[in-house]
Amino acid sequence: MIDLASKLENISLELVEKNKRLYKVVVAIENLESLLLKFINEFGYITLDSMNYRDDIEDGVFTITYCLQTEKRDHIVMVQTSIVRENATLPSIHTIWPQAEIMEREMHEMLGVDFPGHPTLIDFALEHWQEMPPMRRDFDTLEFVNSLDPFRGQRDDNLDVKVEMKRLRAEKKALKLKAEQEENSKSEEGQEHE
Amino acid sequence: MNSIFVLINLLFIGFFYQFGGDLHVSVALTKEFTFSLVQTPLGTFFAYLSLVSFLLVTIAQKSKEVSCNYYVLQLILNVAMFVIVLAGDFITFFIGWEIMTWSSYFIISKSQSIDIKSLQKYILFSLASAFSLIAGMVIVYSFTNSFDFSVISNSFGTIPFDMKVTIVVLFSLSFFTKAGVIGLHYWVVDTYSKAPDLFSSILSAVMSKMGIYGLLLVYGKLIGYDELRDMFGAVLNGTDFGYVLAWIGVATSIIATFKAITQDEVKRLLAYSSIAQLGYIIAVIGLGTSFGVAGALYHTLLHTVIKLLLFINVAAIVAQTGKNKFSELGGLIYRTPVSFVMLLIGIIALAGMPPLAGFASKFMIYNAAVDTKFALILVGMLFSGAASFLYCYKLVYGIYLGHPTSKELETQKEVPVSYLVPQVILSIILVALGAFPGAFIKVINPILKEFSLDTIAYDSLGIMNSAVGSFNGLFVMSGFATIFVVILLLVLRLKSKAKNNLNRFDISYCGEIPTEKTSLHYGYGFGTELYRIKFVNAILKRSSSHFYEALAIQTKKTSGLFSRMYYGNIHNTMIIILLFFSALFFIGVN
Amino acid sequence: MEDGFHGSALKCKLEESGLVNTHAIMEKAVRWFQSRSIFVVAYGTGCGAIEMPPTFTSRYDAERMGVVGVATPRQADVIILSGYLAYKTLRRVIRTYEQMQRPRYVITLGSCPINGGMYWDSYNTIKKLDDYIPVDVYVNGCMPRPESVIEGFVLLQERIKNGEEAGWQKYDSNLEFYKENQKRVLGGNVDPSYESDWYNLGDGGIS
Amino acid sequence: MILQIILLIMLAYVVGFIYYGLYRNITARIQGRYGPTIYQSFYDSIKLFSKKESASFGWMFYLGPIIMATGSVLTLIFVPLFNDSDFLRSATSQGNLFLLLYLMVLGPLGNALAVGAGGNPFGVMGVVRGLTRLIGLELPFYIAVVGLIIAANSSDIVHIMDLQKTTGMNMLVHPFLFIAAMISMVGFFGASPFDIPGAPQEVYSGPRTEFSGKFLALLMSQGSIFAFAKLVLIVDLFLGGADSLWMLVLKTLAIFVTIIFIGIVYGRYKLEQAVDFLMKLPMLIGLIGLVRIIWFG
Repeated sequence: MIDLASKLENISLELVEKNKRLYKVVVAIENLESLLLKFINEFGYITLDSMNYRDDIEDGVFTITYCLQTEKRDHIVMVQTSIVRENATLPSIHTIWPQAEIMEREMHEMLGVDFPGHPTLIDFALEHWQEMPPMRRDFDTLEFVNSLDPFRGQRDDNLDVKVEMKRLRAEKKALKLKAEQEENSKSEEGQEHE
Repeated sequence: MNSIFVLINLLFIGFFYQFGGDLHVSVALTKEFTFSLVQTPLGTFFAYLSLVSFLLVTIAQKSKEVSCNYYVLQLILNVAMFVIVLAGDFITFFIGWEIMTWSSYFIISKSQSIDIKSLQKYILFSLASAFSLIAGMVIVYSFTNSFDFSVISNSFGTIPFDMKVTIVVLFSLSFFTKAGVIGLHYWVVDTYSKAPDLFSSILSAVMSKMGIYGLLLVYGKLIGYDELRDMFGAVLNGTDFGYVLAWIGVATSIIATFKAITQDEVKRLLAYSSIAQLGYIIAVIGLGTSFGVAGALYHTLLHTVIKLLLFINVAAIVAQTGKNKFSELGGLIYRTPVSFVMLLIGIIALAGMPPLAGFASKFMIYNAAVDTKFALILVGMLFSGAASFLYCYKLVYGIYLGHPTSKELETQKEVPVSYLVPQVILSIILVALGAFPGAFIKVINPILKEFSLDTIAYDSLGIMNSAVGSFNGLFVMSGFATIFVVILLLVLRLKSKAKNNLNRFDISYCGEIPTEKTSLHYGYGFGTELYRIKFVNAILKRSSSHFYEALAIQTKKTSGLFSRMYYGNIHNTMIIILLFFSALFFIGVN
Repeated sequence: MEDGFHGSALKCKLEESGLVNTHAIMEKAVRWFQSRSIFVVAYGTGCGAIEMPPTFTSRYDAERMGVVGVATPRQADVIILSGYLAYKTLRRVIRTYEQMQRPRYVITLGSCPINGGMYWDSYNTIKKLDDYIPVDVYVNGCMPRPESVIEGFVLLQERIKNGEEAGWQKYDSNLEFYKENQKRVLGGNVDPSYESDWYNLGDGGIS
Repeated sequence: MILQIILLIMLAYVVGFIYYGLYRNITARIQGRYGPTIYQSFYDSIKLFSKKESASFGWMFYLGPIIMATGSVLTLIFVPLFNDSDFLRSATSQGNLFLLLYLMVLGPLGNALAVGAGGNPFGVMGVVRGLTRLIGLELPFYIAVVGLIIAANSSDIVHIMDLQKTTGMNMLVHPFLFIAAMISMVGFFGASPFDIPGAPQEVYSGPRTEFSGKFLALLMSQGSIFAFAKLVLIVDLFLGGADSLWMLVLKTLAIFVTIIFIGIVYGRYKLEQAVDFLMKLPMLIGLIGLVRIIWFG
């Protein structure tokens, strides 16, 4: 197993060993590309599994995670970096991994991240999307949906669920009480007979 | 200017019609050689064929400005062909042949798209055919001491057998080259496709028929089919000679048909199809039965008419749009409807579909194959006929149907009238001959008499008779028209109204919306399926060009050998010459 | 074509005689034939697509009621929409629907076309299909079994037989409404519907 | 004669449609289904005729199906129906077998023009597949027909039918030719494994892609008429014609059911596979029969 800690001290990053096979590296955006290249060339993490993104609206950043794997699929490293949300841009890595092209396309569409030098930043899953990118957390999906395509109106025999529940519970209670009273009255009668 | 030459052509035809009868001119050039024109039924038929074709093409040339000397050359060519088909002896024939070669050479060299390589091809093959022709002439003369056709045909039997064979082979080679039999067709395609657009029609329709005329002349009149039967044995009900020739013709037509389907250039496709159609003629020309000759003559006529029509039509389109590839054309049907209908009539006749004339000639050819029991030949001809539907459809689809492949095609006007007039005339001929196929039998019978073959029975205009069956063209035509009209009326009567003339992008395209950028025209990929079929691919990937290139290289080497003799020192040359002459001397002595 | 011809000739004769109202009879007969032969173009949107193969093949043989699948919308009478529709899909569906020839009907499977189903708050799917194209028969359930799909077909056949007002007539009568909704949800990029001039009037033309 | 022709057309229309209903039924039963009623094709065609509208892309598109219908009706007229009866014989005697061979291709070519005018690339692909398949498909059929013509030394169908009275059915006299012809008949009826042109999984129902309403109905009707004509032709050429209507129906049904049973059990060939196959085995069988006729007949 490669001893990452010793090899990477010259780059400013924090290294977390989740377990023997899974590492997590948090790196600044400036050192990202060099680090990725280092991982490919020196440590043999040749495959890009996925690019995952998270919207940390509290810190005002997007957190992007590149999952790399070795050739034998036995070691995984998660290279994590974060960028500011306002007109966020990431370096495009489709030159390193061709499969990154479509992942970046998706991220551009869903998160609004810009990739300078990316060949095809066109529509991915949505068509003619005018609004804010839908995966941002400040995008109010419910409001958007209701404004675009409001709910179907109620049926005429529609009933309010809460009221109905209350009513049903009350009825049950009443029945219970009745039953108990009858019980009591029976027992009393029995006692009288004795 | 154009009108002048149209007038000249008209006068030419008029004079020939007036003073034709039995023309017999004979001018003594020397005491040996005479220049003689003798009018025979065969010659008259071909003469009218070429004269009318030239007239129509000259009419079509009105809206396409060509220089005066072009017209003059064309006129010279016209006269040359006239001389060829009416020649009474080989000298006249050969003079006409040479004039034809050279004048056509100069006309072709006037084209913009021509390159030196194809010009060289053309002239080399023409010269080769001329040389083999003159060799045959000389051999014949050496035995019969005359160039006169009548004398030769009488005294041909006296020639020894091997010389007969040599003569037949030499003449056949010469005329096959002109007609473009497969293997000798190397010059045809380039020349047809690169010649001036309207002159291609002359090349395909008339000049190739000169080869057919030569074959008929040699086989039918000079040698005689009975003589051929005696020379070579008989197989089934036909002659060996006819059988070999039939296989040559069938191979030509099948190979050329498949080559035609895969062409992308319009005129190349037409060139290959013309080779294929001539293959039909050559297949039956050697059978020596009256139906063989009749079918050959009928197909000659129809192929002339059809190819004139198609080439003029294509020339008009090329002149109008400036494009000559199927991958660049398309969707012109609603811009140039008249041309579309003309081309449609042309290809229906070319495919040999019944209501039009094309079927009659095919029917005669098939019958010729049937009553000689050449079954495989017949199968081959039917097969290439079935394959020819593909290039017929490609021709009409690639140009007129489908979608326009470029913006300027969408704003096309109808082609000029001067192009349409000849097309209309020719299509009327096709329809009329389709309704009255028997009309041509009257023309054929005298020619058959001239070949001393028994004539074909003639009932009425509509009926085409043969030994193994007959059909009534008039009935088919009228039946087709009636049923068509009835069904059309029924369909028009129906309640469900047709949403006419939808937007051309409103096609069911899997829910997507095609735009101008979407490539919807299937003109380019058309016919590439054939490459995936093993048998067809085996035909398509072969080409005669390899053979001829190798031949050219060998010729260069040998000539280099000879030249080295002279560039070396003088003594060796002298010694070699001395040895050569001494060798000749000894041969002469013994 | 013979029957068409003879039928119409007979009709004229009877009309002249005025004995019977042949028009109504003809209409009734035609409706019956239409109900007996239904060509379906199955547009597999969402999960319901998997329910269609068993409906049309050996297990639940829909062909025994004259319900046959065809490949192109031109030949089809009915389009089946099986499940939720993303906006991207809706565009294609509208196009396919407008390419079908009248009379034309729509059958939807599942609850998603009714009220969005489990995707009711997705940024990418529609809730109410009948805002955009008229729906004739809803087969609800998530997903409906082939039996219920066939029941939907039977219901549609009944309606055709009785000549009730169908969706395509609604679509023609209030085209404005449908086109407005389509334009709203498709963000102004409504594709050309080649059968109404609505889109040629400026807003949201051929994009 | 006109009356006879109309009668003939209606007969072909009805019988053809019932055969197609039978075809769908038998297919369903073999697949373990119940299948539609035997009149399903009538329902379909009437429904399509009574559609409110049918899309058209201009006059060539409009005329194409009509040309196709004309071609098949004309084919039907030139096929003699019965042995030595003068039913339509005056019309039939105007043509011959070669004419018939070309008439059979006239309709498809006319329809191909309409498909091209429609401008749907899938349709044109279907047409090209059809025409390319024709190269292979016609070959065994032509060989068989040529063999019969050479054997009878006549291209007159009536003459070929009369000969069979003395020699017996051609199907028994020239079995090789019959097999070759039947193999290409399977393709002519669009049955597997030769159903390449209209393959819905590949080319979107091929040449019929753009046809709707009455045009589609017209195509279906002429298809049934044409199918009947082809069946009768096979019966005339190989099964010695028919003396009565029942005999005709019986014989045509036999041929038709055979073709169904051949077609139902096969998958679809690719285009090149189909043509290759047709150029090998069926052609070989046909050639054997042909050689038998020429040199040993």
